[in-house]
Amino acid sequence: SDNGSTSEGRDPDTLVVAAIPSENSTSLAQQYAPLVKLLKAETGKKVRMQKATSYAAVIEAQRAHKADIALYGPLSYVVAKDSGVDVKLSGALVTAKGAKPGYKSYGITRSGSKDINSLADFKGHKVCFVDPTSTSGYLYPQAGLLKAGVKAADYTKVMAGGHDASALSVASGDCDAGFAFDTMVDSDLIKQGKLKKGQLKTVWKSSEIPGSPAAVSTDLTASLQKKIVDAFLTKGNADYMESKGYCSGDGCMIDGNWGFAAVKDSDYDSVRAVCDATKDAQCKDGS
Amino acid sequence: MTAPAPTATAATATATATTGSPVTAGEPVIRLDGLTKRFGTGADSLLAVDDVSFEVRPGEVVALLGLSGSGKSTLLSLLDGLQAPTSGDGTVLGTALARADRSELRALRRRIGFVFQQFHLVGRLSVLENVCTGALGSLRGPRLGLLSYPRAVRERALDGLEQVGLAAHAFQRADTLSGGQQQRVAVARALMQEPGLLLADEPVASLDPESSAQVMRLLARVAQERELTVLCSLHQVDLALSWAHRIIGLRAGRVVMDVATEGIDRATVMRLYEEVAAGSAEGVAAAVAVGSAVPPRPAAAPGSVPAPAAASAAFTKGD
Amino acid sequence: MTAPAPTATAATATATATTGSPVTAGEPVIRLDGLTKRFGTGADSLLAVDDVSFEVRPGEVVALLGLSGSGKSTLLSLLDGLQAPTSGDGTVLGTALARADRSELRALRRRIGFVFQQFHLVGRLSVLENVCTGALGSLRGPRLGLLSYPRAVRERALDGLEQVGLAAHAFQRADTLSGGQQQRVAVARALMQEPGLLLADEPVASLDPESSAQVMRLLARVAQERELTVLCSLHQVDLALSWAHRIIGLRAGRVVMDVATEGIDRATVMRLYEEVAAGSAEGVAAAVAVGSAVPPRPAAAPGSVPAPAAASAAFTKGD
Amino acid sequence: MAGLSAATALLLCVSGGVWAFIALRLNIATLTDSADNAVDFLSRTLPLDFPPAGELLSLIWQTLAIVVSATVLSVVLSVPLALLAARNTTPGAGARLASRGLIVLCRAVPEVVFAITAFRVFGLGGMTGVVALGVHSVGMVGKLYADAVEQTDEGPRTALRATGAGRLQQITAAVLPQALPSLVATALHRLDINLRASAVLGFVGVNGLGYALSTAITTLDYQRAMAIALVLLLLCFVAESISGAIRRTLLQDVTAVRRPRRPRPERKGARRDRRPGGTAPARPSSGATAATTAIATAASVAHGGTSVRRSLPRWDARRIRRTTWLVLTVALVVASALRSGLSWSTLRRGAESFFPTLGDFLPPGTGGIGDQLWADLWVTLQIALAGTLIGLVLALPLGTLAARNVVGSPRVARFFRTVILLVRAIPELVLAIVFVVVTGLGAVSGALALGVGSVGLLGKLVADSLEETDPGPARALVATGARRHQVFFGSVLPRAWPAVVGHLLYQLDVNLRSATLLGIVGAGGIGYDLLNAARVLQFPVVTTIVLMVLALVLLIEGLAVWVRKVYA
Ligand SMILES: Nc1ncnc2c1ncn2[C@@H]1O[C@H](COP(=O)(O)OP(=O)(O)OP(=O)(O)O)[C@@H](O)[C@H]1O
Ligand SMILES: Nc1ncnc2c1ncn2[C@@H]1O[C@H](COP(=O)(O)OP(=O)(O)OP(=O)(O)O)[C@@H](O)[C@H]1O
Ligand SMILES: [Mg+2]
Ligand SMILES: [Mg+2]
Ligand SMILES: O=P([O-])([O-])[O-]
Repeated sequence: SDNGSTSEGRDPDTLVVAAIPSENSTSLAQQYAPLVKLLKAETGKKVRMQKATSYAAVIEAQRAHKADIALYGPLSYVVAKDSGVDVKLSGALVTAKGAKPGYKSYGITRSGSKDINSLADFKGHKVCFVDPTSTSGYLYPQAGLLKAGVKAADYTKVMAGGHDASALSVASGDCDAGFAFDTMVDSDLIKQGKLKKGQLKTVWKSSEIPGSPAAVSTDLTASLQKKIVDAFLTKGNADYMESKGYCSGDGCMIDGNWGFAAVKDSDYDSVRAVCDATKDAQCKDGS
Repeated sequence: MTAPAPTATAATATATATTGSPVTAGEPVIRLDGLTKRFGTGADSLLAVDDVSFEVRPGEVVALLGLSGSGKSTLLSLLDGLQAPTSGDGTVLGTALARADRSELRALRRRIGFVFQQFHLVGRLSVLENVCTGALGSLRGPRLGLLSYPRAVRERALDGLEQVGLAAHAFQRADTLSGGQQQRVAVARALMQEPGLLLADEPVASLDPESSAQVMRLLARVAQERELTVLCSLHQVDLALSWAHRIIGLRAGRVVMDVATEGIDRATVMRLYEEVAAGSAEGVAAAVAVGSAVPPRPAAAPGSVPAPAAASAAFTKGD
Repeated sequence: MTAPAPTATAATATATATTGSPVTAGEPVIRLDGLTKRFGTGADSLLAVDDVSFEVRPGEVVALLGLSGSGKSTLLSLLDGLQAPTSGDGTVLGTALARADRSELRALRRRIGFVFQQFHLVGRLSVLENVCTGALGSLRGPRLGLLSYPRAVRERALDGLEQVGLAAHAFQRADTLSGGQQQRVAVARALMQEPGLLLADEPVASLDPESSAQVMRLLARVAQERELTVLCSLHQVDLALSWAHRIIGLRAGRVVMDVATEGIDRATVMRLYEEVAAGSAEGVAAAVAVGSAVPPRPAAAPGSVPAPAAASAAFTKGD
Repeated sequence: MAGLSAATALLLCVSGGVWAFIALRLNIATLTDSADNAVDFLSRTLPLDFPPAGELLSLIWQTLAIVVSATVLSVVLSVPLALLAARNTTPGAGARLASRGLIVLCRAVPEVVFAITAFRVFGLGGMTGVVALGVHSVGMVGKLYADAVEQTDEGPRTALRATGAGRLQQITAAVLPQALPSLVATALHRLDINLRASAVLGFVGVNGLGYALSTAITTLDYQRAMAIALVLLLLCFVAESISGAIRRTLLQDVTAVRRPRRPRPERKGARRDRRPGGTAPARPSSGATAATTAIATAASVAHGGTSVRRSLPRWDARRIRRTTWLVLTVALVVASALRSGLSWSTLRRGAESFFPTLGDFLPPGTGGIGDQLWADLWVTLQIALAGTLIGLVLALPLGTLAARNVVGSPRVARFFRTVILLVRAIPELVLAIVFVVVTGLGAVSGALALGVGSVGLLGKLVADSLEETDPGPARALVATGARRHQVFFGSVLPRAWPAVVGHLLYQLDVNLRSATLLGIVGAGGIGYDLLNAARVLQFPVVTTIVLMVLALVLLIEGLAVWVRKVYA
């Protein structure tokens, strides 16, 4: 993708789109095919979709100019941006038309546990997190706990490895309390039959976590950047793509979302603030 | 190193060994009926054992002679059920080779001692443990390490090693032994079984004359004491003549000679090795004729093993 | 199977072999000076070769005799630089064993044929390819597969196989051969090198008398034709007496006998194997005295190998 | 005939690799172009940043405890499975097929999936980690054990068969002692693989070295990552040198030739008098006394010089050393088992929830992406073939140079062993990122990462199997004056050939399964689908993917078994 560089910037024949599918999507079906068709039509370039699960790989690929557009989590964007990768936001995913991009982290415990009713009550208990790279499963909860006056030394920290594992561990009693993102608790596990409705109670909800952004490399030519941003913001949604015949019905959802909405870099300051509050390793700039 | 153990009495020039072991008149220990083993198929196939039929009575000590590649090793391994015959059958210690199932074969092998031409020691184990493995057939359960064998077994193994002059090497790794030492360990292992029949494949090939005689004396003594039947392939004609009751000669897988050692002369036996091209087929045939009737052993006609110090004179028979 | 190849002339009762191979007066081929090999350390250590010093002249055919475990194999492998001596030194074909570096040792080995007691064939390769590997030292580059050897080498290997009576088995896998057949392949492989010195470790142990004689005749003939020096460990005293110029006797790693075969009688040599306990030390000492001077071979006193068909009479020397 | 078709099959595999190499547009030019990106990336790993000593030590011990327990578990499960699976020890074709299948299944299911499953069975904790790592390890350990058992010399076993010993007796007395060095080496090798694989423990709530490593990488903290990698490397060195020491004592005499050392000055003492002057090549002809002395020596040596008759070896230095090692090992294993949280209650809980959990994975489903799965399987195969070809080209020479019996100079061999070990110690993810930085996200970086990664495993396996060949025939060729490479091709390689081919096919199978790595760097492939399906709790899809991979792995395994049989 790094052919065709000029003084104004790169103008590659093939656009490489790197995506880290989010964990709260429920479908495995072709999540990005309509988007690829859209980008192809709007930029006139070939488009290659590369799905990965490593934040690090995607960020380093962007840094080395081997990826032109990235779809990843809010934290990844912040880390990439703040560690000096030349990217700019071109939108963030929203679940429905007009919705505000974002999701929440839940603090949970078993319905039966009478003594845990707030984050402050997590003190002295075994607490399940997801993993240290998770925004909703670790970073925001850390900030929440600190705000509630609970220090790291006050509870036993357990990394459950996944949002499901964290929620299920709380349900089974392996942990007294824990964290997971909203839909995992509200619907995903219940649909799976792994949790009964009302088995867990939610004792804390985080502030809104900004939605998963799309970021475009700023070393591309200005006109190409503009084409891409326009495509995301005005046409990158289920309604438009269905009307163009790129897809139909649920197949038009992008990784479980309706489409993109505009966001500013400052929308992610909340993530930065949380990072500042927790001073956590994952917020470091990686160099 | 390894001077012969003091148990062997080399002082007497000709130590009598199988003397006075009468062949009992019971059921034959071995009875072969057209036993045949073919390797490979088609044009390239090779008849290693070809329509062999003979009987061996209890207590008989038989030497198996023949040119290199004449099928001695193959025949012995057929008798122990280690290879399946291509056709024909044989009965060994009452077990029909071709019909026996796995557990019958195992029970049979437990009663047969076998000394391999290539020794087949477990190189990484100590000499003593190698000898102990000979007792496995009579022990229950798997064994791992010398300590896992009952003390009695270890003691018996040590006795065996002493008899073959290797007590001093008991804890040496088997693969660091000299060729002849390994061969003697293999003999000691086979005797650990306290077998009723001993099949030995050139058990003294790698041994000097003294050690050979010592091993053969040992085998002869055990044969006599325990009414053991022995079938042993050999390359030393003189040893065979002095030690065995009977000689069976193989050629290209066929039995071409079957004679009592009593009264036969060396030259006759040597004809077994004569070149085919030399037109000596009749010679061999004549020899076969000599042996055509299995000789009922006269009680007083034992083989004797020449002691090493004896000069060529010792190669004449008698004691 | 494997009737001896027609090249061998067994019809003559006593095929002359080393006849008329005078020992040249040049530099000794082997000169050992206190060569010693100790295995292990501390109390359990074992002196396998103990302060051995002797010389072998070009063209000499020497038999190495000794009890099992007396250090014959170890001595031979020291001479080929396959093991490093613990102390002492030796010069073989002009190369000082203890000082030679890797490439010098390799150059030395290229000129020495070695027949291993355990044959050491590459079991998965064909017989012919095993023989061909003997020529590797004189070829450049690696070889993989029979076809990678020059045609001339393959032809020569086939000739070698014919000489040991195994031409018919050329394409059989080496590990399916009988014991004696494998041993003969090992001999053929060593001769492929066209060596100046042949070290053979019991090269006929697994062979019947006919095949033994055939192999020894072959070695003797090659020795004579190519002015080859031969040092060969043996267990057959008669063969040694009839075939070698000189006998070196080992006991517990020490040279205790060094005699010319000319004029020595069997009984004297047999004392080498006598039990220590029997108080016969003087006998051996006497034998040692006999051999104290390295015998310059009289041109007319060759050893001869008895042909198989000959009866014991053949064991007398002469032709 | 069979030989010809086996050769054809192997040739097809290699051409497959070449084709995949071309199809993925792997070319050296693009590599060198972006090499400075890699250099730049690697420079960001400096200076190394180690965790505080106390934390580090507790990380090491925690990880070690679980990893040791897991490896022991895999050995305990693998020995019987391998004996059932090996051609020469199996009781029957049915048992052989079943145990081979089981071993392959353990291999086909990635640790992550075992972790996710074991979590549902045992809950969070060390025990789950032990089971996940241990059971997955059976896939490799069981296979290599079966190979090692097949590699043993049949002679000694036949000899025991001839004594009427039962099958199990033959195996313990003749087969296992022969295979022992290989069994120990494989276990230690797996131990260091598991050390690095312990990242998966993060999924079961256990913080360990592996997890700290993967966390460091995902947070772009390469300084910390490389520091931890270095710690892992040191642990691997320890494991490797222990395994090397064991191999040396157990294998003894592997080297064809010991280089003659300059003779040390003699200390003859008592015997000096026998050699007056010490110059003349004095034959012991100096008189009867000399001969008598010699013979007396013979006598005393022959009879051991001692009067005590013992049926067990003396407690000499060697035996004491061996016993000490044994006791220490047992102590470590017991301590590890305790530390890793082995308990009856977890076991009971496991027994109860095993089948319900299994139910989650059944029946297999496609989650509506059946077509995509097939396409991805194809991509995976392509990448695996290309990666294995790269591995072959790199690992064969490196592995050969690392075998002590091939190169002769122990120093050279040790150097190449170290190179192989270093490659093995580089975190796979770091390797992958390096190639992402060089070639971009996608199949190419995946194949390259796999190829270079292969050196660590394949190189070691090749070196080990070369070292394990019977030294006899090699000695015979050395004795002809053949050069080292001639000895190698003339004797060592023909003997080790079946094992080497087996290892090569095994590497293909490893690479196929390393597809999870490929998913991580965006190469696509079935591994990504597997991880993703597990992430979004679509377990029936996980089952389908595992079955697809299993089929492919079985195919390769079948090929390997057949080739080994043909070349046996
Ligand atoms: N690697 C080794 N480690 C320890 N001892 C050894 C080793 N190799 C040989 N020995 C011992 O050295 C002694 C001499 O062995 P060697 O093989 O040289 O005997 P040999 O004369 O060839 O005997 P044979 O006629 O039985 O072949 C034997 O006692 C043997 O056990
Ligand atoms: N597995 C096999 N496959 C093919 N041929 C074989 C096999 N085993 C043995 N043979 C052949 O069968 C013939 C007989 O071999 P056997 O080992 O029985 O001979 P032998 O009489 O013991 O010879 P030796 O005295 O040399 O040990 C030989 O020609 C040998 O090459
Ligand atoms: Mg044989
Ligand atoms: Mg020897
Ligand atoms: O998707 P998360 O980063 O919130 O786990």
